[in-house]
Amino acid sequence: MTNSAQTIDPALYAAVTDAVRAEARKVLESGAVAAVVGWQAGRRAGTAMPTIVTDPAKAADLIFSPACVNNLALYLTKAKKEVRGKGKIAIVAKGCDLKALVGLMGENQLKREELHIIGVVCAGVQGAAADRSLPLSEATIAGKCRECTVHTPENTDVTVGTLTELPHFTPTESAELARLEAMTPAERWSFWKEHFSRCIRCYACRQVCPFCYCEQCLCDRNRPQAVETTPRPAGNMAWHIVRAMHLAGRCAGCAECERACPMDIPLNLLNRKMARELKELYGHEAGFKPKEKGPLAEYREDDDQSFIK
Amino acid sequence: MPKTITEQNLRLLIDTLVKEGTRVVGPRAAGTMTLYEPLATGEELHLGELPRRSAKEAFFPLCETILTYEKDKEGVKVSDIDPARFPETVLIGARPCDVAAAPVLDAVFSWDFKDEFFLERRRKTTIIGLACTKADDACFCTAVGLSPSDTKGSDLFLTPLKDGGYRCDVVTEKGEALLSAHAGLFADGTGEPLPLAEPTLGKLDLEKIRNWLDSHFEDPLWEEIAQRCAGCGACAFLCPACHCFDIVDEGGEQKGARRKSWDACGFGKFTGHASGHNPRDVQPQRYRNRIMHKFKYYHDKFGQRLCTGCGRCIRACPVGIDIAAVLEEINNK
Amino acid sequence: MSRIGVFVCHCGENISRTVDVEKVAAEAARIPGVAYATDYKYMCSDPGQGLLKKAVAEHKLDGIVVAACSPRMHEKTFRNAAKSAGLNPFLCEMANIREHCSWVHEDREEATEKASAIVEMMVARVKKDRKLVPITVPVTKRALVIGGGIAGIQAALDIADAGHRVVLVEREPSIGGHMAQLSETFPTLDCSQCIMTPKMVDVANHPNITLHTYSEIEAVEGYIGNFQITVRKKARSVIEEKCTGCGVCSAKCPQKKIPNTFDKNLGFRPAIYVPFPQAVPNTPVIDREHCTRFINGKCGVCQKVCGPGAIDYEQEDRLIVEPVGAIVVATGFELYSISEKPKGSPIKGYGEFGHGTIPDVIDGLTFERLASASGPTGGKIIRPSDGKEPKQVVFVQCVGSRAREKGISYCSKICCMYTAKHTMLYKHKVHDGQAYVFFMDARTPGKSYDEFWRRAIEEEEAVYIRGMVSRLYQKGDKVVVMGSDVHVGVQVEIEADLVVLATAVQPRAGADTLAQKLGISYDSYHFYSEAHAKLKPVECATAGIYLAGACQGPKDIPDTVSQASAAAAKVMTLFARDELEREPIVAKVNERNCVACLYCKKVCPYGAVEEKEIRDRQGNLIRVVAYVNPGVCGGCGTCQASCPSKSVELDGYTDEQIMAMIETL
Amino acid sequence: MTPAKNLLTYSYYPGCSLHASAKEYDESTRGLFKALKIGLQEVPDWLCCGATPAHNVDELLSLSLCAKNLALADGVEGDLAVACAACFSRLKVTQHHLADNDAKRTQVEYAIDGKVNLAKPVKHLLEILAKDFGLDNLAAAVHKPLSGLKVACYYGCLLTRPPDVPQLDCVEAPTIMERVIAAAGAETVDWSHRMECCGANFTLSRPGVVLKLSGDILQSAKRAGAHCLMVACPLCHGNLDIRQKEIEEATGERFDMPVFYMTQLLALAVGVSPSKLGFDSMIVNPLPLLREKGLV
Amino acid sequence: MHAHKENHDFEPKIIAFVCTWCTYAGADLAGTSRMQYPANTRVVKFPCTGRIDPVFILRAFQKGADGVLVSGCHPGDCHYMAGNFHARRRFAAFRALLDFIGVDLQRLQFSWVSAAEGGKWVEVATELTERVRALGPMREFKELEAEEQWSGVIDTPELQEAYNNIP
Repeated sequence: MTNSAQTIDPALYAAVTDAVRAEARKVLESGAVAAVVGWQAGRRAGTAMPTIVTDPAKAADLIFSPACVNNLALYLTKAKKEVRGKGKIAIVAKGCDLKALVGLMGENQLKREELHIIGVVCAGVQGAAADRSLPLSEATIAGKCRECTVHTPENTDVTVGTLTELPHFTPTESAELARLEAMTPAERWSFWKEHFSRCIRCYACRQVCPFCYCEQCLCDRNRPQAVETTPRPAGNMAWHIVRAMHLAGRCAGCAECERACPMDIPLNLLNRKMARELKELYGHEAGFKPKEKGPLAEYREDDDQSFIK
Repeated sequence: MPKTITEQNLRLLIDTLVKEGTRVVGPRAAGTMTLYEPLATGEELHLGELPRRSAKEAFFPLCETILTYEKDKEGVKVSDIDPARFPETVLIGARPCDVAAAPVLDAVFSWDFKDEFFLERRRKTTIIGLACTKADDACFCTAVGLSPSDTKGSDLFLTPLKDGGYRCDVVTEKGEALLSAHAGLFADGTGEPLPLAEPTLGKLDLEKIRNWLDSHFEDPLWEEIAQRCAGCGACAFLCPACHCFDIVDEGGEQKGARRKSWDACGFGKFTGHASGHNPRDVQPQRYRNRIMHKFKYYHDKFGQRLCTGCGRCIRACPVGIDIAAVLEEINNK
Repeated sequence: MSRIGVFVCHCGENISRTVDVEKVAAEAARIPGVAYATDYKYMCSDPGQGLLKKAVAEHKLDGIVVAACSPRMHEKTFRNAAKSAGLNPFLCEMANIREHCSWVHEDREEATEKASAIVEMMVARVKKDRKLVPITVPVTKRALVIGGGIAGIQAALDIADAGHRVVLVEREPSIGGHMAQLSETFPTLDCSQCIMTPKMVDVANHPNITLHTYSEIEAVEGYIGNFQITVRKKARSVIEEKCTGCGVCSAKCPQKKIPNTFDKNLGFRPAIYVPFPQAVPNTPVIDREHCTRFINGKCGVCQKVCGPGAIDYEQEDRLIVEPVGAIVVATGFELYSISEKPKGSPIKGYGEFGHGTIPDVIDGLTFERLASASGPTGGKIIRPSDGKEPKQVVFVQCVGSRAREKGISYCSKICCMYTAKHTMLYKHKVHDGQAYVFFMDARTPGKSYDEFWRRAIEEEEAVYIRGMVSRLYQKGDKVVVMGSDVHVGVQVEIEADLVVLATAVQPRAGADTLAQKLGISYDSYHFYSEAHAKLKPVECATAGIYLAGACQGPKDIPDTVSQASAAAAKVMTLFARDELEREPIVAKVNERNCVACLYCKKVCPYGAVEEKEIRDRQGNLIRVVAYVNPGVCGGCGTCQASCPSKSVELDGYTDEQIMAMIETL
Repeated sequence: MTPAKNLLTYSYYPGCSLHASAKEYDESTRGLFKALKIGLQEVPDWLCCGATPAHNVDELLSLSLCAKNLALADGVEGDLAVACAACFSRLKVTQHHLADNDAKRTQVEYAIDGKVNLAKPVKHLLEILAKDFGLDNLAAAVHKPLSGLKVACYYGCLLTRPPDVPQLDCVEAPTIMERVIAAAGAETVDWSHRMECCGANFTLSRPGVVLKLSGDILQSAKRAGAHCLMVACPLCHGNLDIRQKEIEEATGERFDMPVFYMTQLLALAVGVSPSKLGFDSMIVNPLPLLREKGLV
Repeated sequence: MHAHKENHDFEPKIIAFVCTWCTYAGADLAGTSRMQYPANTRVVKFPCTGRIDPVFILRAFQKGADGVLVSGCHPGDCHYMAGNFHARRRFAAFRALLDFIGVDLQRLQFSWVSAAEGGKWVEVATELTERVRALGPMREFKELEAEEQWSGVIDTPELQEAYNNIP
């Protein structure tokens, strides 16, 4: 059932765009920051891509639209040395992106004072297979946005945009999670086996992840080889298990891995599962405050050990 | 004489080939997408959309074993893979943008070193191309000198007809042989073809682009475009023309295999030296190499370009890098 | 190709009974990289070890697997043998085919097969072993002792007597601690000050001891053998070097009505004072909070009367940096106060005892001052409210202690004994007085302790009532004690003249802050944690730091002195060598790959991980990486398992070694 | 700042005593709250809380009685105001007990055939006055300060105990009553027996015990110089007021110590007519004292 | 207990990752006490459970383990104070992940075995061996190991044999 009331008004994004441009121009002109990381329109209609603006005149290129899917926190990690070298940086961040920034601060990768965060109020972004010519609706909105709790980012330097009442969206991801959990282990195994067999090890999932900032990925090592690098089913399975484990307790849920995957592997299900597990076990939720320690770097003497004989 | 084949007979052709022991690879529904995969029956042929991965896999596998080894007290026993065991393959329903890459790749694999792994598979593959009637905003084959009905690389070429079925043109002798072996499934005639796809990007002056590249190894453009590049291999792995590969030994001290698998110039470690030095240290340098290789170096050496305008890299790029836009920008300089 | 030697031990018949050792050796010989394999009846015997050494030379072995008993048994033996054969000892591994195989399986075929598999696994490991060299850390042979109570004094004297320099830091103006406040000590009733003050003088006169009183630890850096400590010497307003300790200043000070904290506020002292007559050093200090000069500038008597001109009103705190190699923490205890509910404390307080508002309800230490011959009353037992001699005194044990509902669940250990002592001291001074004791249990383990307690009851006529006190309230000039006698099953009400509460022993306020500076751990009550409850009772988990006395848990004097001497012995052991040598099983950071997410630092139980800045030759910061201090690393490897990029690696247990073992499955 | 009309509204559980022997507690509570413009709506169809015998006899019954009352109170707006210390204690204990005992909770919910609301805040009047309404507001509402009246505030056993349950004030040395009545201008005395038991449980079975316990309380208050006692519990009131004569006979000491409910004194201070405060139903006649202090 | 060799169709491979201070010593104690248990377990010694990387567990399954045992000191007994506490969380998370991937958790056992618990070591090792024996071989990872991407498949006898050799 779709009608006009159940779409998100594009005007919301237009207003944010104007405000982002003004703020970007302001901080660049004043010299408060050396660069602004934001989004600009792509060649194709209804697409956008990350951009790094250093010239105040180029601030007008910045946009915010449902196509601004990228988590720009990526550009502030050590993986992107070129960007970090520019100086103090302003970043345009959706609520979900902000959680990654917070996580990176907790992991000693970013300092709050080195950032100027331009928070954008976000009603959602488009899903992978969405018809880009349509406004956001049940049919086109991304899975993660259906269950978003951070439409308005907090603890930013400035937050632009006003949230209007949003349509209710069916949560697809938690439904899928529940479906998988209801399966037998054997069924789950074949589910993942099918997906992982398609993996081509392009590492888009790793490269877009704000938390995969390691200089040397464990999985690229060969002495010893922890994970086979060739895209055979065995190595693929190991890679995705190791990836999910390494993100457990750190992943802030931006779902970029899943979006970036050219093979449509539902990677965020793994991340969500781990996040939920850690929340249930240790009350931890990633991305809300820069914690000194993550759930797997701390412990309580009375932690659950019902699984240990 | 022109031939036609009905939809039903096309599928019957697949069934027949499979029964004969031929590996038939064609577009097949795979989860949320279409992929070139071995077909078990003609029913599985799924021609509705461009497969997510290119057809190069049919002769340039994602990963293949090139030798296996086992060690005992006497020494290491190495077993080579005999290319003679590669299966006879018919690649069916492949788009012109995929098929056109095959002869381009032949050049590099048969240049100073003859790569028998590639060449033997190519020899054993018969390609039935399929004209394209649908394009999206990422398609740009016409801009790089190809067309939705280009038969380059095909052995047989199918053109969808208005009233269903396909016209089948013979392009090579290999194609002729396949057709005559199954002549009963084809009929004489031409039929009225469906209108061809019309990619929107205008024609590019590839020679101008090459010249610009020649003189702009250092240019701010590279950083401007590629500072956003995340350094994954999605573009290269989906590209019909990218052909870099890596060779690794996997397994333990006792036994294991040497394997060859796709590699991508976007990876940070792609040019990593054992010393730790990396001549392409940052992403813009890597992206520059990608463009240079496709539109200059390869052309300089082999007179061909490593891009068929399939648009896969544009669709798949997680950070929205659009090679067509890059070419357009250079073209307009 | 490696050249591994495999030596399969029969262990008499212990192994060979169930394992076909010849077959195991033969199979081992077939493993690629094994250059020599043999079996022998007793590998650990001299001839066995000789065989091994000979084989190393003859076959140019570069790794050894001894398939025998548990490495816990003989790893040292064989590594030493390997060492004497010229091989790095860490290239020798043991395959445990006895405890883990021949002794637990009876089927010969199965056991043999398993033994071969174990050998294969260890051969794989040895191939990935690296030569390791024991780590040496230079040792500064100078100790810091924090706290000048009996524990600190004892530790300092022991270390100093052994010929090492000691820096003793005390927060108060004088050393002596609680023991200087006590009247007589159980179970011998000898005078506390009589046995304490000579030790204090020894400290003052010891050429190896540098004493900093009225000082606190400001900062601690470094690690075992190499600490840098900063001491804050608080402004005393008296120049120590000039002061002769004549005492004229105190005598002439016009401000004389300041409650004397040393005497538990029972008496008064002037603004310039030494806490007690036998103080060490005998140098006064000006209590700036109460001194008229500091309040309104309208005095200066002490400066005028001071002959040597030792008074310095302008004196400021000084920071002194001392390099030391070991630290003894002896910060002692304080008594739980019922006077108010401590803020933020889990302790709920004693509202039913009037929250300290009843003047004739005092704690044990106050009673000590009352009973002390050098105390404010000259040893006469009188009550604080009206100075009358109390004829009925009620002692209440376990106030705060063993009271989960009040937030403290532990036993304070010393109260049973000192309460028994109090009843005696009381009876000795007030012959017609009656002492009552409310107690839960009498805990008197210790030499002559139970006898002492029995004496309090049987000879000194203390009435022990087993039960708790529910309420204390003032009724006229009496304090009514409402309690229960659980033996008889009745409620008891006593109208007492004085009530003495044996309040809980707690760590000193600020114990947590000091622990954080030292990097040592503490429990929920802020008692310092020893490294192992049984086997390392004086060591902290942080290497080079040792514990003495009640800062680690409630203790009486003999236990405190024993622990202090033990801590001193540990320090001397450390100082016995010029360099500290330790097993090289420590973590190392691959600085090239480390991205400084510092997960290693977060999980390290030893605080061995630091941030290290990598700079270019111009001094520009290039990047920050983690650094594991090999002197501090305990070798657990938790860092490596937590490191996402495996940029930190535990020597002796590298991923390569482990993976190679798994490969053999 | 005077709260606007209906700023505070409570559901109200009077309990059996307040409908019988402690009618004046009920009347003065309503009078006081009306004067302070605090809404009070009685829980319809409430049951006995079971105090004090039920929990000694049948735990399930005692929990179920209170659970049922909590369920009934759920239907009435506002936190649940309770006057009687015993009712307050039972309701709090029930919530506390069921909160971490799912099995028991299931049993109880089966027994009352409904859900029990463990989240509904149960508040004693003291809490409402001291915390919700505020002592400053209370002081501002006083027309007739109780100047010169020396009051011994008597808590009894139940207001603050058991530890962790009522969370009203410090368990063993509370001051909430003193603070509340001081806001009305009275003087309070420091005395020893504020928290001692009056013997309520034995009031019928072993009156001798009551005479001793309540006698100690009266003596202590007298010793401290109090003119009167102030209580928050109908059972304590019963022992201290009704049995005062008997105690005097037993001890031979004359007390003449009126025993007020806290709300009586407060209502008097905020200007409620003395005729509506049930002073005539008290055994120890308070009027001479009140007259002497110029309060009536 | 296992005085006679029983004839089993399938002998599972069990790998045990243990800490040196508690469980390794506990297993030693089982030996010195001459307790008997199935011979399927291979012990890999670590300084502490804190050192045990979940990757090792994964790797063990990949390399042919049918069951994996991870065992260390009881909480509070860690020689390194807190290694086992960290390990406990790490394994709780990893276990949940494996379960979600579809690995049968009956093949993965965690335990605390102290240096004094030789009997418990025997019990744990026996129980896991018998349980895995009943479950049969860990086919999932073994199959995966032998699988190729379709494009790399050649019908070689070696590969066919490797596949057939999965027990």
